[in-house]
Amino acid sequence: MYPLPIDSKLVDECRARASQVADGVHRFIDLHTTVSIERTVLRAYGVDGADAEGVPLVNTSVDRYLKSDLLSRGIATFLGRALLRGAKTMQEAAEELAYGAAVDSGESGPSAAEIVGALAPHTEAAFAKLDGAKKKREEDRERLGVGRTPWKYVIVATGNIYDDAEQARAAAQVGADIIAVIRSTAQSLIDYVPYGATTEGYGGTWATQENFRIVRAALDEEGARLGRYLQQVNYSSGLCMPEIAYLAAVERLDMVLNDAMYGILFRDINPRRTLCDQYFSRRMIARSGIVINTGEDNYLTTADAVEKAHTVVTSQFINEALGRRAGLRYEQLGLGHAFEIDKSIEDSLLLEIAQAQLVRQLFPRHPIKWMPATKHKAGDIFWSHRVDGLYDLVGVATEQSIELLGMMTESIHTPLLQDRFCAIKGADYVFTAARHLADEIRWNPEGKIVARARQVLADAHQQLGEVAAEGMFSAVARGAFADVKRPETGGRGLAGVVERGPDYLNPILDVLEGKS
Amino acid sequence: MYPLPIDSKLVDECRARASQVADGVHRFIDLHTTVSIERTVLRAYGVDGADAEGVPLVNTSVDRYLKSDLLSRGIATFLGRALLRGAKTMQEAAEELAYGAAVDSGESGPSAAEIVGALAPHTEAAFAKLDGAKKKREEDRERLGVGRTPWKYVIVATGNIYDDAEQARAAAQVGADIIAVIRSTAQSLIDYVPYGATTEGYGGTWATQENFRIVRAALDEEGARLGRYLQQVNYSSGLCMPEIAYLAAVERLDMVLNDAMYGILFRDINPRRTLCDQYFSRRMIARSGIVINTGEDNYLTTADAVEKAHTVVTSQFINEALGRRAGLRYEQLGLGHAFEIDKSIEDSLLLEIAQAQLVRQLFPRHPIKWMPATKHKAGDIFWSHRVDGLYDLVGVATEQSIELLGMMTESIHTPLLQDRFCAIKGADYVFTAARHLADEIRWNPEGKIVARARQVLADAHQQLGEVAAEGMFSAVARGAFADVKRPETGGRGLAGVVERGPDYLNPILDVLEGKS
Amino acid sequence: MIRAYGDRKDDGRVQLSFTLPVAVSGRAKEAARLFCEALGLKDVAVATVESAGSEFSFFVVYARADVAIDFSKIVVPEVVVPEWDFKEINKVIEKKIGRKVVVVGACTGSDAHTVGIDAILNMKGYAGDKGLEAYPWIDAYNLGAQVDNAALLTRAKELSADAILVSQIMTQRDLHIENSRQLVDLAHKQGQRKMLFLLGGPRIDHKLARELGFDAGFGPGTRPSQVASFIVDALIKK
Amino acid sequence: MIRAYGDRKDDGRVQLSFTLPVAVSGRAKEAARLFCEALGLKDVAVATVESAGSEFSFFVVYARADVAIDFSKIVVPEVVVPEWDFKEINKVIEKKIGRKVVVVGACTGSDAHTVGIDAILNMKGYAGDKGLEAYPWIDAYNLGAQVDNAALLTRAKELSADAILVSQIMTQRDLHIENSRQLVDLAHKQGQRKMLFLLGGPRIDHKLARELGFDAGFGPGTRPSQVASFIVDALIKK
Ligand code: B12
Ligand code: B12
Ligand SMILES: Cc1ncc(COP(=O)(O)O)c(C=O)c1O
Ligand SMILES: Cc1ncc(COP(=O)(O)O)c(C=O)c1O
Repeated sequence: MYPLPIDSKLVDECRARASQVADGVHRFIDLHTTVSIERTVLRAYGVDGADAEGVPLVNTSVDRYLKSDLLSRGIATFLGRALLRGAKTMQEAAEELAYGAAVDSGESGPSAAEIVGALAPHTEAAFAKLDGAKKKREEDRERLGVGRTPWKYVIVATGNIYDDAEQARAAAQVGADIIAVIRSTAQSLIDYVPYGATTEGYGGTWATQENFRIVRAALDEEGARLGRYLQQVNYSSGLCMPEIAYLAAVERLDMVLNDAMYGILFRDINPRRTLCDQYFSRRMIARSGIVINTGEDNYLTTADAVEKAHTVVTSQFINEALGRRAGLRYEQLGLGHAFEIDKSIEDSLLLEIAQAQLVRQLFPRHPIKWMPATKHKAGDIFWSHRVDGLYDLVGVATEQSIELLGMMTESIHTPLLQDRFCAIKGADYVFTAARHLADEIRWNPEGKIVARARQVLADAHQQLGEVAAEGMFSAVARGAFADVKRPETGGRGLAGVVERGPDYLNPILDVLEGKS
Repeated sequence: MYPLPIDSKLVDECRARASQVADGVHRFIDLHTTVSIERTVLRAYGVDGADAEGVPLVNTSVDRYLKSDLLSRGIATFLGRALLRGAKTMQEAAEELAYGAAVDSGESGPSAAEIVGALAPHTEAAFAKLDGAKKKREEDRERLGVGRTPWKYVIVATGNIYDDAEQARAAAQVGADIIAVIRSTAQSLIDYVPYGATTEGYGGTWATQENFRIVRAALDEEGARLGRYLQQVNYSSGLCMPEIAYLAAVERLDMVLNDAMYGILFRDINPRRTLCDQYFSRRMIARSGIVINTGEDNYLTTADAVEKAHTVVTSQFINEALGRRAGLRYEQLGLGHAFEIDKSIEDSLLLEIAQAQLVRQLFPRHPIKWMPATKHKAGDIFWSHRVDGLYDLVGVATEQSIELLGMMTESIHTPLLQDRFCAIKGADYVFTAARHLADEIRWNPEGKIVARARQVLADAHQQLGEVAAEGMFSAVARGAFADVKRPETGGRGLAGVVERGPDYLNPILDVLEGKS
Repeated sequence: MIRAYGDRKDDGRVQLSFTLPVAVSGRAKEAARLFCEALGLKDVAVATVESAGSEFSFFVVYARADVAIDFSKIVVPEVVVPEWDFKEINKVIEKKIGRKVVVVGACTGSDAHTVGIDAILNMKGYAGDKGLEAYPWIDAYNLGAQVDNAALLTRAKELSADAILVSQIMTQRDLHIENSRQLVDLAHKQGQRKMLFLLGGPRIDHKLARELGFDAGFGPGTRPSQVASFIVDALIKK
Repeated sequence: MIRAYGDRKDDGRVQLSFTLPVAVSGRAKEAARLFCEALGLKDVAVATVESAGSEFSFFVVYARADVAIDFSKIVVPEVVVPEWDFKEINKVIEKKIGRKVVVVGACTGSDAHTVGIDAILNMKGYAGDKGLEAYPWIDAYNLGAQVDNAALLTRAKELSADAILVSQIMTQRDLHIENSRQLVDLAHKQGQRKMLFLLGGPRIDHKLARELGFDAGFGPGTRPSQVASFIVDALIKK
């Protein structure tokens, strides 16, 4: 790919400004924990199961200590104390926290060092499990190979995990590289992870550990048959972001959509809550080797894709800075963007190319996630399929990494099996026909594409300055992204945010942060 | 459009070699006439009508003089003599030639000068009619405007001229610029032009003067309503090539497919016959202001589009040279080529771009006719529609002039109304989205596209050398084009070729050639 | 009587595509043909059989349908809306109602798709047509997405709204139908059904909205001025 | 029993598109819905109505078909061909027939599409599979396109052909069916039906060819070696 002539000084300044923004966010994050972070700690220690109503044990345990105003010490504190009091397993310890006759006030008893000591072997076991899953994934990927990019990423969304698995196989058989199981509508708003295999979702299928396993097993089997590693995706977002990150890690998912901004802007989740959750989940993801996909593409469904193109780039720089602070390697940062400009605009393709290549170039080591037209799709499936054709072309011509294939029925329904087939076959045609197009093109330095890329970068640079000055929380409240305003203390889940006390204990986080 | 770096010396040499080829062909053409040329002379003089069996009067007249071995003097000789013998109108004169008690042996009687004198006012009237039609077309085009290129060209092929007219209107209403009425299968093999309005064709509709009028009237009316000039196309090819050229001229068609090579290679029409016919028809077309479309695109259906790409360019140079010798302006030379490479080949799009831009660049003033994928279309209409999307993109990115829109049902049936609608809507999207893409791209001088364009040109240069050396008739016999071999004296229609005598008379041709 | 038009009047040509859960084979192709014939189609041409997975065949078919529809008998309830523009609407409210019209809108249930309701309510509007917020004679409240039916009704009461505007985009398993019907039921129960109820979304039409107990339904491409015109006109007529 | 598979097993989802000769309107959309219901489809969702001309509406529809097909009962006559390759075929001819096999092919009637018959007969072949001309033990004559049925039979007689290969690409108004049937009738009349008759083309299948009186039919994607195998096998069995 021949680089667009852009000002590298400006790019450096963008990074510096984004770094300032991330610092600001971390001034909050580093002092807080959340119910979902604490539940993840329990999960990492092997706590599992749900009660008859389907409420997971981790929720019951954590909620009890939240209500008792004790969570500022970290659930690990109480877990350790339960162990020292004689619980034989972590499960038993957690059950005691949940159902024990009295809440452990945390007063008196073992010292912090003793607690840490009691937890130590369990902490080790937790990471052995995590690292084991990572190793298995890496071996499988190595053995079978992941194929050339752009990777063909498709979604399944039947609501029934067994149908999902069957359709995932079929998609793989016709050439899909990556399968994402879309979640049931509004799962992100519920503050627990449902339990077990599920067969009744709306517009998607519940994300549960068992469902992850079912799809992983299907893809492993199919991948072995096809001699090609198949990547699995789900959503680490919403109120259970860190827990899903953990489940994805141990169930060997390959990618998760993980972006606090999506929850804030499109699900009205409280900014503080989900930014804290995001940090912890990204730490987990960093350790597990999973690739995240960010959600900047979504901004262009509510904001105009021409006028607000720079907000995508601004947000990507910030996401990069936040991701780096959570230990993510560049290669794990699948920054999202989209082919979302109104198709009736003259030269829309030029603007799309400018943006796609700019993003590719600004984030060279990142596995960029390229999203198709959605809002401007129409019920005329033939027309929509053609739109996706140009989208695929831009994808291969600008060397995008992860390409979510557009569906000709986007404006109608979640994809049917045949829609996915047509999309994959169509992408294969375009990717093959234009395989080395990227090496052929040099954009006219006086042309519209170069000018547009420069303009978008300049606007992002400017906006990053503003956000750095006011801080991320204020920018989000002002509607800087997606034309949506979200006040710092609004939205769902704020009650689950707790200031860490001076005696806050979280050995899992410590290891993730490399502190122990 | 940024030019491909090709060797202009090579291009000049190609033209010189093509010129040699054309000279060779003219050594034959200039000494011969054909039944269809002579019939056209009669038509130009206003001879019309058909007998009860549908045999046109012009055929009966000419055939009689052919059988009597008198055609070497030109039918005009006998027409003039009939006038001088007292026929009151041309129609009457022609009827006498056809049905008169005896064949006029042409011996004794008026001098050549007297004959020419008798024909003179009729010759003048013939050109008044031709030129009047041209003027009307030009005024209409000027008044309504023809819109920007690539022009969207679609075909109608119902078999019934009234359905054709209705579908032509519908196509225009949704944005078509040009409507071609496809001819009934095998019309090109019959040695007369059918008469009147027709409603029963196979795979197309009979080309008749009345059918031309019906569609012209529909397009005129619809164009006025839409405020856009609508162009009409038919086929001046096959055994009646010159007659159709004449009918197209007086009925104000805007374009005709006119290429002897098509008839030779794909219809097995005798090379001598159709090359003579082509010359006369192009003279007529040159005078009328019609644009021709040549048929090199077809070569790639029987020959491999990668290996034999250069034969298209070779043939275009020759067609240009022949066209120029017939008085066609560059602006009337719609040279044809096609997006016909096997879609499963890696980088096929790069090869297509190379060819499309090369042709555009070699023939800068010509209204290049860009043809869609046909042979490699499939029954999967979604896939095929996507192929047409990339085709449209190459069309606008390389600034083609006349674009025959691809149909997603190409491999299934002649287009349904809805197929045409989808094609036009799809092209509108691509043309709009990529309107100025041509100005943006500079091909990597070290890349595959530039290398391919150079190679194709070099191969054409080489082949032109060969054809110039052996002569066109021999090259065609050897299978130089389309992988089809056609001996000079094989195929249909040779019997209709007649050596011109020393006393050959053709005042119509004389005017067309600017000799009087 | 009208029939499908493919290449000629009344030729009845239709295109289909579908998947059958069997591997590609001659028998699969025959099954596709029989499938179409079972739908009463004639001259079935299976244009392609594609392997959409080891146990799935995808087909594209062209066929002839002998179905004829008596077009003259078709009556469709369509929202009848005066052709007023921004200025006229404000003038009509001023003249004939004499006070600001209050509207409350939301995307209800678990639906988070605000773009549609925003297009109708927010300043910016849709396709150059200003949103209801921009009308000096309208007070527009946009409650956003994921709004409870009960919460919406409560807020409407507080604001003494003239009209409630509901957007439903998610239609999976008829979620939108259940959710919309439930709102109207609740309104009846709470005695709030005298307000105007408008329903909108890509799979909504007037017919469906009326069946669900709304006053009007608005589908894809709706412009804010049409919605405002409808509301004002209906308020005047009441 | 199998049903169409869209998003879930047996959901019966199918896609349709067609045109009705009426201007775009709500009534047109309703006509499209009724049209689909008349085909027995349920849950008809008209995904789009497009103006394909001032008097034409084009529709894309998704709907549910309750059709179930008993797949186990489907029997399709398929050409059974030994899986011989180039070398084997020549060896079999040499061993079991002991003389060159003569085949004559043409694209008949007014059909000028030679690419298909060329793919079978000419040296070059198809998709890497050599054409019959390339077989040392086959004498292949390709008469090209637009060949008269009578001329083809005459030439076959002259050459004492073992097999006649007919290509039919044009199918407009069943031209190919009439023309092919006429050839077989003529062969019967002239006592030439003892030769093998093979029919091929994009809309040909074995079933149709047999109905028309041919020995075998070959559709899209046929490779020359399959055709050679069939001929040789049939000659041996005779
Ligand atoms: C943008 C979008 C999103 C955005 C929404 C952002 C936002 N704040 O609105 C984001 C990315 C957040 C999103 C998320 C999801 N989405 Co979504 N989304 C879309 C998309 C691409 C465009 C919708 C849109 O904005 N259209 C543009 C507006 C202007 O059109 P409109 O809504 O039809 O509105 C017009 C009219 O209908 C009317 N109107 C609408 N409402 C009202 C109300 C009144 C009172 C009136 C008078 C008129 C009116 O006027 C408007 C202007 O003309 C559609 C696909 C598509 N192309 O339609 C999918 C789509 C709607 N989404 C879908 C799904 C499944 C989801 C998810 C559930 C996926 C998941 N599991 O993660 C999530 C969760 C969302 C949830 N719980 O609701 C499906 C729904 C399937 C179905 N039929 O049920 C669709 C169809 C995509 C698909 N093919 O799968 N989505
Ligand atoms: C190439 C082509 C042409 C070329 C033909 C060149 C030539 N010398 O063959 C040219 C440009 C000349 C042409 C002209 C016309 N064509 Co044409 N053409 C095509 C096209 C694009 C491809 C056909 C092809 O070559 N396929 C590739 C070969 C390898 O596939 P195949 O023929 O199916 O052959 C395989 C099998 O079927 C089988 N097979 C075939 N024959 C036989 C025989 C035997 C014995 C066996 C065993 C096997 C066998 O084996 C082959 C290899 O696997 C098709 C559209 C399409 N994509 O199919 C239209 C198409 C066939 N043409 C069409 C038409 C209408 C015409 C014209 C009449 C248009 C006009 N009015 O001007 C003319 C006139 C031709 C005529 N009278 O026949 C229509 C036919 C509509 C219909 N269903 O009847 C089509 C479908 C295009 C369309 N959508 O309108 N055409
Ligand atoms: C970044 C991101 N996160 C999450 C989601 C999914 O939403 P939910 O969390 O509601 O399942 C999306 C949907 O596209 C997304 O883009
Ligand atoms: C150059 C040319 N002439 C003529 C024709 C039409 O054939 P016919 O003359 O048989 O009608 C075509 C068909 O594509 C063509 O390309």
